[in-house]
Amino acid sequence: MSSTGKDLEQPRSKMLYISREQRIELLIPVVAVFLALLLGALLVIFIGQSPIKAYSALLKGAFGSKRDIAETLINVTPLIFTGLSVAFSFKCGLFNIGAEGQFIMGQIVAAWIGFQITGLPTVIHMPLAFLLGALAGGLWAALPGYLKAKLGVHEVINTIMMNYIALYFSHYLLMAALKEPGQIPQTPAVAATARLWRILPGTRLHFGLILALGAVCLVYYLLFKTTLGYEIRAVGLNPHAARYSGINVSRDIIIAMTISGALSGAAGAVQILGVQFRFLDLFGFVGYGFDGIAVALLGRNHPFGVLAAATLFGTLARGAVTMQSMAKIPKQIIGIIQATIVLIVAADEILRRLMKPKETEIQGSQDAGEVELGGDR
Amino acid sequence: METGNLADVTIYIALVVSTLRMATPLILAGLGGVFSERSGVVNIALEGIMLISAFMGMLISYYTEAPWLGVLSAVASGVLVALILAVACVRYKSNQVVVGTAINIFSLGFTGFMLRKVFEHAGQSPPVTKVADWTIPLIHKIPVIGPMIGKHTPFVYIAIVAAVISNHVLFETKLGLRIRAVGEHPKAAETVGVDVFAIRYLCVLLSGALAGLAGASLSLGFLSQFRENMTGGRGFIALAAMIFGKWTPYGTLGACILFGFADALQILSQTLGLTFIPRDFLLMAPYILTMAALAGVIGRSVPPAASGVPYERQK
Amino acid sequence: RKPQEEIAEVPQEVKLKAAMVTDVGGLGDESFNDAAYKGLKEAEEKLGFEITVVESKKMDDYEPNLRSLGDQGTDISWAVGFLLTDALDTVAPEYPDLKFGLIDSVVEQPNVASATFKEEEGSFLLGVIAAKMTKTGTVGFVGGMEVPVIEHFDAGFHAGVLSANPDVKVLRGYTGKFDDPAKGKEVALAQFNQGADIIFHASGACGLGVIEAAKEQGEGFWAMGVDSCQHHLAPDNVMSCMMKRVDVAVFEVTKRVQDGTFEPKHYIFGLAEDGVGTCGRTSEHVPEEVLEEVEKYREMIVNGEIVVPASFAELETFTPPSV
Amino acid sequence: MLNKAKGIPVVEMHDITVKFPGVIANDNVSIDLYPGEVLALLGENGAGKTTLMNVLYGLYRPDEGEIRIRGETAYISNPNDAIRLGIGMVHQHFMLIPPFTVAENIVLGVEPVNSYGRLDMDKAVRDVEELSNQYGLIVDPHAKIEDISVGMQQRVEILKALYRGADVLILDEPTAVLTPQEVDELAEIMRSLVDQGKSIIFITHKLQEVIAISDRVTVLKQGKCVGTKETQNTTVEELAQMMVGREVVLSVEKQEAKVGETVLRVDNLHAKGPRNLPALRGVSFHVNAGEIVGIAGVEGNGQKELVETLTGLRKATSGHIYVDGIDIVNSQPRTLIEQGVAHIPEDRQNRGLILDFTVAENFIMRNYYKPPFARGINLDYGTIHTHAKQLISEFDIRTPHENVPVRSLSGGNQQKVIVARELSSEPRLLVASQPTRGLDVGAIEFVHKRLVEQRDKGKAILLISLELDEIMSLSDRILVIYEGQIVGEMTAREATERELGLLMAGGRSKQGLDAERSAVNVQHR
Ligand SMILES: Nc1ncnc2c1ncn2[C@@H]1O[C@H](COP(=O)(O)OP(=O)(O)OP(=O)(O)O)[C@@H](O)[C@H]1O
Ligand SMILES: Nc1ncnc2c1ncn2[C@@H]1O[C@H](COP(=O)(O)OP(=O)(O)OP(=O)(O)O)[C@@H](O)[C@H]1O
Ligand SMILES: [Mg+2]
Ligand SMILES: [Mg+2]
Repeated sequence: MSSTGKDLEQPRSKMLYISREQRIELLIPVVAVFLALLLGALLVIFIGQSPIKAYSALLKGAFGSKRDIAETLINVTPLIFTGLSVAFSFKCGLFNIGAEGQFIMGQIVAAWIGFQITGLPTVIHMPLAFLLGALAGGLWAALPGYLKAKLGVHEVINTIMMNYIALYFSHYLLMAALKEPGQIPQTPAVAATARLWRILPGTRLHFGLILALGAVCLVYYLLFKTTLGYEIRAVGLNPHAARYSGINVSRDIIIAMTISGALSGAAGAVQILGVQFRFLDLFGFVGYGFDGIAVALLGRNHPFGVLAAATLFGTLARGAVTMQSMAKIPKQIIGIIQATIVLIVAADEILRRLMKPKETEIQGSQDAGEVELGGDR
Repeated sequence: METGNLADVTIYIALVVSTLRMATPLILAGLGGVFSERSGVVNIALEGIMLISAFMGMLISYYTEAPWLGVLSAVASGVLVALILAVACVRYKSNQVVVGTAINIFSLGFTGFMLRKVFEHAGQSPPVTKVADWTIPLIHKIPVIGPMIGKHTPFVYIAIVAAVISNHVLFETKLGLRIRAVGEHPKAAETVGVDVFAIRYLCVLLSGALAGLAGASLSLGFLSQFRENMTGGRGFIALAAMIFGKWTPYGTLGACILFGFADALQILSQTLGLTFIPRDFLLMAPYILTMAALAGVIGRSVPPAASGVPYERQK
Repeated sequence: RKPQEEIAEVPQEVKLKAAMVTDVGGLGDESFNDAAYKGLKEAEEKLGFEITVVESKKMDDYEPNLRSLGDQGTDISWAVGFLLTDALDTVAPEYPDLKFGLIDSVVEQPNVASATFKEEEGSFLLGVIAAKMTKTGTVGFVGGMEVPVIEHFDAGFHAGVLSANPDVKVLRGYTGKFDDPAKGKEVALAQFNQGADIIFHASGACGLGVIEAAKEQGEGFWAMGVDSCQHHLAPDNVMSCMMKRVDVAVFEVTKRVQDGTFEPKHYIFGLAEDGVGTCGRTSEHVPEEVLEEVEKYREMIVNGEIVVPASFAELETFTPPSV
Repeated sequence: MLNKAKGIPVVEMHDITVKFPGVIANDNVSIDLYPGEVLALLGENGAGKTTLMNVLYGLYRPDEGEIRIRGETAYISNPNDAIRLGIGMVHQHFMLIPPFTVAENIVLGVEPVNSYGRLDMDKAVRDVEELSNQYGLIVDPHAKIEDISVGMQQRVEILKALYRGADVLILDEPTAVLTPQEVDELAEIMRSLVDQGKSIIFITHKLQEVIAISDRVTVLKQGKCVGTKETQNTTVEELAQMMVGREVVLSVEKQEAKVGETVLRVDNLHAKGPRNLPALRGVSFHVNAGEIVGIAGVEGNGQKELVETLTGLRKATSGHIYVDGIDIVNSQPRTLIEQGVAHIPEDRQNRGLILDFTVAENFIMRNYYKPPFARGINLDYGTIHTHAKQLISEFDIRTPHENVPVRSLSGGNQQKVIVARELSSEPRLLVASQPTRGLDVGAIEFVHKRLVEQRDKGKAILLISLELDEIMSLSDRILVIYEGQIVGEMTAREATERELGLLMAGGRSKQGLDAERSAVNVQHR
């Protein structure tokens, strides 16, 4: 991408050189988080609580102990998947609002494979349940992809519709076929052989995190290092030119939606196989899919950006729990903080203007900035 | 359980009435979407704006016991939230979907937070005064038609009238011509002296006002209280209806009515005990029907060319 | 963490802690979460507990939320709702010195008390009232989603109607949600339109819409509330409510933690235990003779003469008793 | 039409300076325009012509300089100011709204309303018709822009300016997209406008037109004013020299063609065009290795459909296309690429390039999936960059490096990227559609040389162009297309402009054409 160009433009000594532009780029999320936390603090004061207590609870909850960190990462894991999912579709010029429904399908299928099949060794059963869960999400997204590619029906409508269909369909499947006997609307627990390995003793942290990180690398590789990624980005930027290039645009739209859906399905699968171990009836949307939209956009639809944004969102979500239990702060404040961060990062133009000195100063101050930074190293 | 009598005309009256009721918030929000997108700004924040407006409308009605004042403040708060979208996306050229998503997240947090702060109660507000139903003189006395359209919450009529006015504005006035021009080719519009930014601001704010009405229709029209997340995805459905309706007011109206009808039919089928279809499939029906209609009949819909693209003045 | 005996010795200085984790419905669900909160509140006011509520946003929050309470040495933590069954089963053994309570489901652990309710028994009585009170010969039931718990209400209510007057027709509708009052209202209006004049709901916050619908239809149209007393929402149009005393269960068990009489038991709250039943304001709209009839049924249920069906399957084979 | 400087100039631009980040687009440029004259503005791509005119029209605000209109200092900060001062502009890239009708486009911004405040489209249509008759600019007020020819769009643009009462008209490269006939018509229109007291600033890259149409000419080079000449007293060669700063070879030099075997054979091809109407009606011809076959024709006679059918972008309804004897009709674009069919599309920004991809990525658009650029599913960025650097230097593409997005290149350089890509693929057959549209003379010379070079290497080249000059100077054989049929074929040597023009018009006289046009007009009343 064009960032490599910037690097080439500035051959520098061994010092890590960051241009003023890039520094502003990096600073924006930091400032956004800071301002959002400030707003959160004001709200905490507004309800008559101590912001210091609130935020120390947040920090303690998110990073206070090995287990807290593990819980934070558990929160981050599905967000990485759904964030990647939405980002991937965006790269192909598609807006997958249906991550939520694909997530549900991933959950129910992973749970089903997990409990239905027994006697398989872990090395087969676990990947099988995970992959089929992902596949279910993929197929759920493939339909709107197909309708877009072949009939031109806007994917936004169909993915919205299919969220609701997934909600009721999962309920139907559960009640009609998959429910465990008893009063609780849930499937039987998945077999031990289908569960994701715990990767940090004494915590729930599971192999799904590794899978998510793998997915980040895989999506990066796929998008930027392969011919398929080239095609998908081409279709996303200019479908006419893509067709002229001999790219099968319809096919790529279906593929991109399927991969996007599979990533959301994978999110559902890891939640079942790593955390919940069974599908519990959903009484409404879980929210990972919708959060995925924010994560993708906050991460500028780049896999590594998604990773960072998911980490931020997951940390805040985890912190919200301890803020409630330790500092009695309502969970809604975290929503407000998250929204503020997204808003400020999106409206970065405003910050950019505030942070940029007047044009005449740029030249002089840039050199000064370099020296300063060089000295630090 | 026996099946109801399908020859009974009251069933059809009920169906129409129920359809109109359920379509109303969708129509209002959908029209908001039409204006915004016609001017080139994607408004995915409809859901959030509705929610905040539903809350503010309830709050003012709670304090003043004047429901119409509540409606007014719902509209005002809709405009205010839309202003955030407008400033960020028109003035500062931010990504419209991102800002819209942020507003949606914010609205859930904000209303939940305020509910607890103001009423020290989670979940829902206490009941407030809602706007009284309107009875249309003469018409409500006509048999069959009267019961169908003669008496409703004012929002039903407002929604229909809003659709008619929107269509007029968009296709028969010079403002409408300019709005559509700005949404298709802002630079061309600017070269003939149309103020692209002013039009976009206007449309986004109008979109906020309409979404605000949609929110008020929920908390002050159909119900008389605010409930957390009471919009329940209606903003997204409205967005879908707008696309379904090919970005036209009447198209959107039709799509919303179709959606409301499918939902009403679903509820009626349950009530009549038509249980040969699993209930979950009945619940899915409106969504499946929408998809089928799109795939089978409507097909391709092309958004305004500049929708979603921030406009930049050259120098 | 202090062993429990130690705390019992110094009740004045160190406040006992009680807390609850909601299910995804959260506070304000107009159902068990709210009722549990009420019980907890009572424990704060009457018993001096320090209370905390942790609302769960997602299913996978249950475990960490319970742990977070455990880590703070909460003396009794309530897991509210059957969805938390697995989570509690996992977490409770990690804190053997602390106590836990579970609503609407059962976990067998040495430090867990479970409370379940016979919703069908209370619903039965409302069915009797509805059958006796209807002027149109048609009553309705509005459920949230078709899950076993809601089936208890549905089947119980139906059986009650059948027993009191087999000629009364029962309409049935589900909203498919628990949190959309507008949907609840629409389903209720459809039933009113089809001739129902009394509608019993078990649909969480959708029920707000059911009550709104009755209020809007005006005199002669009734809603029946659920879980807690919902009369205040529309005093003239709420006939009765099916009380599910989650608050009582929470309060009583929490009290036992203070008394030191906590037992890791499975408490079943039915009519006999006053864990379910009609609300106190039922007599405002229901005449004496009907209440007497209801009382008769109550006694038959309590002494086992009537076994109230708790599912559609049981309803099929249910034969209305002759009074 | 010798309009010597008379009275005060209607427009004076003094020492205008416009800076863009990194570029000084106008550096102390001064021009003036007298009433009733045509001033030509000449300069290479990127010389600053459009920028200067955008300043005059209020789209850009200059960093320095002064504008006077009819002797009075004017502050033009937006197009409304310019319109009020009687300035109208026809933009290089048309500023028309495709789904709107002609009338809607013309009245946008100054819409007539009736007493109820309702848009009065009937009046708009009447106004447009009136105006169109007054100036002889024939348009169909009810037609949608997306359905009409570029020539008519051009007239709509001029009417737009006139409708606003412009008496100073800026025409930015108005002839770039017109057929010779249309250019003639435009010249006539311009003359009649001038006769009616309008003044015109006219930007073009075609020196012949400057000589034919203008009274005076101002030449810009790299943002600076090189000089102003009376058209009378200058020559094409001198202007070219002023513009480019070196001698330019204006005619194409080429050897006799060494014709090889047939590469492309088109047999009775039928295809549909816009609104599902037949656009190709039995086209048959062939192109041999080592020759350039030009297709002449007025825009909208099936050229676009022919090119698209030949390159797999449009389905043929019947007929055959053989490349090296293999029938490839209705194959996917990829199959044709594999068959060695290269394609320079007419719409470079929408089809030929992915503007947000880097230059390097654009170079591999049509063969990214094959070695050496791909190994299995992996892209080999090392090779891709080397390849890009090589093409950039070989084709003299002006770009800082290969990793900038193509969007940031000038139009001429964007076109060079396409040409470089298509020629470097070593095709059997090259379909070149409008390969030099909008390029300056230097760039045109370059592209022409490359095409001839390819021909001499034994490639078959099919050239589609609206510019007769280009067709006549490059082609070995010329075909004329009219209403979806090949109506004439001749060798370049026997072809005359007159004869070609006649065939392009369907073999009918000009009067016949005009009659037909007004018939179209009547149809819609
Ligand atoms: N909006 C802009 N931002 C930055 N640079 C610009 C912009 N517009 C024009 N330029 C630069 O200004 C210079 C002059 O451009 P201009 O469009 O005026 O050229 P031109 O003479 O019209 O060329 P052409 O013949 O290609 O139309 C070019 O170097 C161009 O890159
Ligand atoms: N926003 C912009 N930022 C930077 N450069 C720009 C911008 N807009 C236009 N330019 C530059 O302005 C120049 C002329 O732009 P214009 O749109 O007139 O291109 P063009 O006429 O198609 O070019 P050509 O005449 O060479 O075919 C180009 O060099 C282009 O790169
Ligand atoms: Mg130009
Ligand atoms: Mg140009």
